[in-house]
Amino acid sequence: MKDADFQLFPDAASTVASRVDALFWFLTFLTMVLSLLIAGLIVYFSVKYRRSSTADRTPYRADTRLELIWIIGPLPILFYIFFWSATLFFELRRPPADSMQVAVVARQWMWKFQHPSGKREIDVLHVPIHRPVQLTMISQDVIHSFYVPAFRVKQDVLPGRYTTVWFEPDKVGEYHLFCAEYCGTNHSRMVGRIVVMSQADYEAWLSNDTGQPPQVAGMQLFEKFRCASCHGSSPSPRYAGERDGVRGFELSEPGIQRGPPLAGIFGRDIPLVDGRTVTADEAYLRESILRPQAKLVAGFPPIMPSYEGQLSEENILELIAHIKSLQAEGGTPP
Amino acid sequence: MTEHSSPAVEGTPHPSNTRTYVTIYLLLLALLAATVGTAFVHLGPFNLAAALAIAFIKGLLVVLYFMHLRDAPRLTWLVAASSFIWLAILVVGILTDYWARRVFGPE
Amino acid sequence: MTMVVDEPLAPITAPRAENYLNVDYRVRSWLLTRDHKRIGILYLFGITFFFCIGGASAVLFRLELMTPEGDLFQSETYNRLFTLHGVMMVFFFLIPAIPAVLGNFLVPLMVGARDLAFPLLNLLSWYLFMIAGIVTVWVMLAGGVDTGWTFYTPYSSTYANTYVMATAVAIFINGFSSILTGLNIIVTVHKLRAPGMTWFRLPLFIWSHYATSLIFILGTPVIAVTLLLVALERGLGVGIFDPALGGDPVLFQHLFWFYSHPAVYIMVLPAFGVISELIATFSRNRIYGYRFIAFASLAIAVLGFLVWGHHMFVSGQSTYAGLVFSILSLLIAVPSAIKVFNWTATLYKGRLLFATPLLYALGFIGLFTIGGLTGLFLAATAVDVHVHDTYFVVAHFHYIMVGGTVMAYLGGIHYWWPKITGRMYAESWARFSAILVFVGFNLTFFPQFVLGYLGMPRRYHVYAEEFQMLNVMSSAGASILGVGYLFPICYLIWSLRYGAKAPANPWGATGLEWQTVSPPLTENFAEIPLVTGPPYDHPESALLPDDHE
Amino acid sequence: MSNVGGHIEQFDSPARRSEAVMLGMWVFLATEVLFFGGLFCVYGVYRYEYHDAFRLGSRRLDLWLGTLNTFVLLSSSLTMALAVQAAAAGRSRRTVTFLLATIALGTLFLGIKGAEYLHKYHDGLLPVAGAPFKWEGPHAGGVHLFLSLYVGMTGLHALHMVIGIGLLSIFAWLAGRPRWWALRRDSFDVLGLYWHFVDLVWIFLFPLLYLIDRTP
Repeated sequence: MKDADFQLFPDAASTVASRVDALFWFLTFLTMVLSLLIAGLIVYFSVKYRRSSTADRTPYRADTRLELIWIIGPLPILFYIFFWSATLFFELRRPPADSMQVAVVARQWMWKFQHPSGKREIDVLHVPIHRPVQLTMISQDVIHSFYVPAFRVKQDVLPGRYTTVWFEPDKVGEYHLFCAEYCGTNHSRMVGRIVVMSQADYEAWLSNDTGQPPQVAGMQLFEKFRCASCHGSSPSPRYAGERDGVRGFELSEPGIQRGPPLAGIFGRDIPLVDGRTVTADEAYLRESILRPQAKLVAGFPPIMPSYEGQLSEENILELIAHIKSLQAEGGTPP
Repeated sequence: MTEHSSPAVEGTPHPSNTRTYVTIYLLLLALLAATVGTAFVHLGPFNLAAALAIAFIKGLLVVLYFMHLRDAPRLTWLVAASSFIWLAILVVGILTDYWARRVFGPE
Repeated sequence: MTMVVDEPLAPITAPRAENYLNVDYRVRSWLLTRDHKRIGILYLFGITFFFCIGGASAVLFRLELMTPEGDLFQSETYNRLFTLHGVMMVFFFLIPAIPAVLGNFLVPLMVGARDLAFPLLNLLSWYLFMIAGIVTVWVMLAGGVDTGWTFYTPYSSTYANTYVMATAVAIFINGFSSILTGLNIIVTVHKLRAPGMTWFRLPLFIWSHYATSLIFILGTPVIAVTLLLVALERGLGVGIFDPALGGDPVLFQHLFWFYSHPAVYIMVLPAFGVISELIATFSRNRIYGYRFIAFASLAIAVLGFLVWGHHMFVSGQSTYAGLVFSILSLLIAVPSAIKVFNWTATLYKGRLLFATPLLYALGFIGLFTIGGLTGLFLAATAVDVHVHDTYFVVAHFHYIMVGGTVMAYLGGIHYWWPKITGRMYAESWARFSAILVFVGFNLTFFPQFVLGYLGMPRRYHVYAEEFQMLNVMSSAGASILGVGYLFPICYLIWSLRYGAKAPANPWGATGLEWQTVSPPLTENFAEIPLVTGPPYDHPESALLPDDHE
Repeated sequence: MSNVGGHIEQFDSPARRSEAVMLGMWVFLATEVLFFGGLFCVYGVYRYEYHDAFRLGSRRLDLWLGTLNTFVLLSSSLTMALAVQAAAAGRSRRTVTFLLATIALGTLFLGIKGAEYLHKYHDGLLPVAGAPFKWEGPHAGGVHLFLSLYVGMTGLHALHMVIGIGLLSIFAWLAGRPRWWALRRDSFDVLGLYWHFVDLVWIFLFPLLYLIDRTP
């Protein structure tokens, strides 16, 4: 966000920006060509066939071949645009596996970020250059939309459900962050900055870190709510396959294991009571904390109370960070 | 209130006589019993299919006989059919999003 | 339904008064009229009034946007202004304008009928429209609504503390006004065509209004029930879209856009009908590809219902559903392309007379081409991620709505003014204002394309400094456009008193409405005409009729 | 509406007028199909998302009151059809008796529906503002949504019933007057279409709301 000098085209500061611009310029070129063609024909016909002119007007019949040309003609161009855009859209929607995880909580008229190191920021996000960053976002009230024009990325932030967006900055600098979905009185003031720094500067900036990593805060919450009393701490659960029609886990210490063991559960396929399996991603973990009976794990009694109202969105994100970290000590990562 | 009869209004054909209406009515009651009955039998996903099928048959009976679609011009058939087709576009169009979210995950 | 009580089918005995305007001057005769022509004029007053309110709010916030800081209004006021602009323009001008004013007046005349199928329902439609409009104006005066014309939940249902419910009820009532207009047009075109008027002899104005009426009938109820659910959630606490209960705000968007995208085709299809008439008349040529344009209207009406998901590429809709909507949205460009190419082909070997209606029509074709093609940017998912909810989208739909529908509406008003009022308008003033509108429009909205790609979001009261220059250009253009719209109101009213008497067919046009006197008799035709030849049968047309006509 | 502005008869025969009136009514019913369709679509999405909650919520509805109501409404459809037939045959007294029977059955339906709402209110399962919503079991959010949909859909249907009963009463009163009787009999067909449509909506509402899963 340089000083307010006048520009006609946004800076491109992420790996995907230049490719989106390429598709944009192709469409602009297509629009210009067709508009000039139509406008040119109109001007030419207007001059040539004005009422007072004596141009040649021998009668002629409509030629259906011409009609077929402008019905069938556009189709290949449209499909070409579709496939070009679809491949780009897939890339925009698939975050790389090794991307830096940042948690985002949006609420009426501010953005709250939390780095993997636990450092919290409001309305400003510092990120290192040439490192993919994945944002897991949720809203505490209405729909907002995380929009960084310079990175050509945008994703609505919904209440009640995680949405993700990713980008990999490739130019150092400060870039606008806007809220793009109308969210009330100060919608236009819910803006911020994304500061892209070199790797060294980013480490230096992080070093005077005051916050504690989310998994540590998560572990404190895990103990405060005595989750271990049901979920136990048995490390590596092995998937026991079918047994008397119910698929479940082999339990290392029978008896205390009233809830499914959480070590190594993140990203694994969980068999449910009604026979479906679901992957234990952030959305499933969040839903199971707030509405435990929604998707019951096979082989375990539905006795978990709901923690709705007792945990803020930040707490839930910390608990999930803790559950993800469990798998690091316990079993092999998925 | 004196009973005054005058010639039937031509242009609104009414071939169905009372006996047809009563038989359709009894058929509808039978289907009502059927739909309530199938609700007690555990058929898994087919419960919904059965309930909708029976309801569709009952609906068809009401529309064809009670609403005289049977002897109405083809244009009326088109109007009735297109309303249900658009309802299907709405329901199927929206459910594809929810189905795709479940099958292909959050991305 | 309304129970119709009227006297037996009395033969016409008394000698008819001269025309539908001077047959009766009492206010009662206007407020209780069943004459489709008078109802069209009643709608003209309502439409113009609501357009002025929408336009005034636009001028106000264009003034505000001259500066990056929000220094003219507070944010609350700014949000109410752009919501008022959206609601007034979409629901009380663009959707009813051409179908209710020109459509009501001309559909019976063009098909050769004495009146629409259900005159009483037509009057009820006008009353519902006025009640809904006045409730919305009362809401504006009482405190306004600040949710945007899209009413996205959970802001509209839970967090907004403005008059959302009253506005939702007003739009609900207005929905019935649209339904009644659509119902009237469909039944009239099916059941009241003159003898010999087959479907392929109908003017393309009728085809486009028939397609529009299909959307009225099949789309409007869905937004009625959606807004009813929002009103239920606000009023009775019956939580349907409430995220706390597990309700999905994206489901509201699905239901909203299922109607609201076909609604944009409700706004532009009647404009296509007007343009087909203008191009044919002022080039003294048959329409090139009459059947292709007719079926293109129906194709747009049907395909229009399959593409709504392109409004939700980044709103949490799944990627694969997004791609399905993307390809369908790209394909809907084909019927529009057919129309534009056929109109341009109609000019070939024509005898072009550059009266005001043709200026508006040619302006329409150029601007609609740009508007339509920028739609491809929004249908292409990758680019839409960047430009969604920015000024690029604002520019896109204003190119089609203002550059297209308003231009066609003005062209149509000028073209049929002699038939409606029996007076000719001042040609020189009209041409000047048409050019002024064209220039003002482009200066207002072309900078917004650039602003959009730069990343300025929609509905922003305060914006970053580097966007100021383009916003000032846009505001300057808006002032020219505003002035350009004032001219027609002046010289058209002036023509009512001082305009030259209009003959039955001032433009030498084909079509049944030009075969009766101007202004027409109350019963339209002395006796119902018999249609023999093909449509747009200009004797000096270089394009010969199709062989199977 | 007196003869203002010189009303012109635009149809060339009463038969053509009746055809137009019937086409107009069917087009109006298409809008009603999509009006209720919006609600059925919300039902479909939420049933797909919260299947267990819908199953639990559906079991708390009074099955036998619902079945009785469906029987009542089907019977009212029969009496309506016979009323329309009688009107077409020009027998005014028979028309009035069947219209009154339809009104009676319709009012009975609304009475049963009112009883159901009251019963739900006492159980604390009526999710309208002010009414306490008590649900201890699992899937509280989903059940709340189901019952909101139940109130929304049956409430809208009941509103259409009230409008229908109002129209039936007007027609029953008019059918008794000879002057009007000679004139407009296609209005009966229109009324019949409306009533049968309201019955058609209930035919789909009943299984979808009440019969999701009644296995013991």
